[in-house]
Amino acid sequence: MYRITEEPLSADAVAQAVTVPEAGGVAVFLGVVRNNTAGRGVVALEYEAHVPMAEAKLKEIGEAVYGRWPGVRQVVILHRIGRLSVGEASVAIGVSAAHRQDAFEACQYAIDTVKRIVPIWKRELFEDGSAWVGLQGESPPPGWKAGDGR
Amino acid sequence: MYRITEEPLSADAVAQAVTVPEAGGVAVFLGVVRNNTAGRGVVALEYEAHVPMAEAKLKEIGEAVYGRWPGVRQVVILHRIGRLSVGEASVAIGVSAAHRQDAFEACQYAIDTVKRIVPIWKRELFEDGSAWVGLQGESPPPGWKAGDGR
Amino acid sequence: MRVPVALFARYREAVGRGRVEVEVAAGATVEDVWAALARAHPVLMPYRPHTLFAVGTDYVEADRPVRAGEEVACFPPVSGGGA
Amino acid sequence: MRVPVALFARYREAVGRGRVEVEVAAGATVEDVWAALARAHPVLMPYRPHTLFAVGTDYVEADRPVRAGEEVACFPPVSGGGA
Repeated sequence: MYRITEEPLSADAVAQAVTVPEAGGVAVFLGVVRNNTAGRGVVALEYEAHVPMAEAKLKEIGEAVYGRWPGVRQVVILHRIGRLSVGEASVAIGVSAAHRQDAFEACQYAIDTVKRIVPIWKRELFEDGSAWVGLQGESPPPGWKAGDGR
Repeated sequence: MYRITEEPLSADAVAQAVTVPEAGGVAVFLGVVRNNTAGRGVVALEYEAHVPMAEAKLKEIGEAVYGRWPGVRQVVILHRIGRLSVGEASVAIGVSAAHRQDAFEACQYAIDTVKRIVPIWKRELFEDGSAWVGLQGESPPPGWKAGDGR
Repeated sequence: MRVPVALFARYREAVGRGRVEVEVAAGATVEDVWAALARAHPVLMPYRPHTLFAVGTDYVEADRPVRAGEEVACFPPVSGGGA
Repeated sequence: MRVPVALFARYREAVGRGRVEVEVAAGATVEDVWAALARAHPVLMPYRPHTLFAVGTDYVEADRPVRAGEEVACFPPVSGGGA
């Protein structure tokens, strides 16, 4: 199950989805909206996705997990979009395996890879403004004017 | 929260218990009753604990986590005892941290240490019998009679 | 040929909508599509160094030719996933 | 002195109950308590090599003296935690 959704995520939903009779260990990761970024108070986050591409990438990640950890039984990766309050989960990953080491490793690989390749963007809403998160500045660099560049 | 309980465990219960506004990552581990051990069909498990000592050891593990991973915000370790069916969780661990790496590492340390030091024992109930799990044989060694030994 | 372009995050906001079309010559590459996009919406120009491109559900390099009927997506580095 | 002994898992089953008492001399160690226990319940004897001991909520070594009023727990290697 690999899905971009506007619905709230829960640990139970992913844990239950990956629990199968031959799996003895279930690792779950939840990415949760924090109340601050580098000390600046965060009120909420807004997530936006290239939905069809994001779901395709989630599926790729899941298939890579099955390939790298043959002991893994089930993988579920869900990512929420829209506006999320502090304490709500933006991403929920569940991995079950016969043995726990595989479940932990695969779950960690999955979240690391989600952050690296899945086309989702977040904007932080502060008490006094907002900013997209990422490598680029919040807006065109100071001094830049339309017509500059090539 | 460090508890030995006869009640069913859930991923949500531990995830919610460790979710705090300053934590961005929550790692959960569930140990689940498998339908087989080395290929022999398991019907259920029975867990027994030295309850006061087990709860003291769970607390020691939680305190060791806070000491080793200063980024960890909350730790919850619950272990169920009594009779559990296939697919039910015997142990549920939740760890929250500002950053996910700490949450994963600490959660893994916690379950590894639970298995090593907490006085809990399990017996596997098969379709055709039962056996305590552990280093010692299922019963006194073959040929042994009362009066042998010292 | 006319090529639909999908924009996300700050690119979408800068342009004011998430989908535009640009006109490029047959045989144009993704880079040519970007150039046409940036000419029509110069606010995007400074973003080029970190821009990612996709066609369909796959990332593509800027030198990939665009075929008729394909949509090109342009977006900033991703930032999903939480902590 | 009389020392209460708590038994768990296969030890409890082998003896038929989870709590017994043994009589040992003042100054006796945990090992002495085990010896008295095994004399009363020889079925336990072969388990000695892997036996763990605790007093209160802490593991103890076999050479630890037992004080009046303390309970000694004897049990096999632990096996909690699931997969």
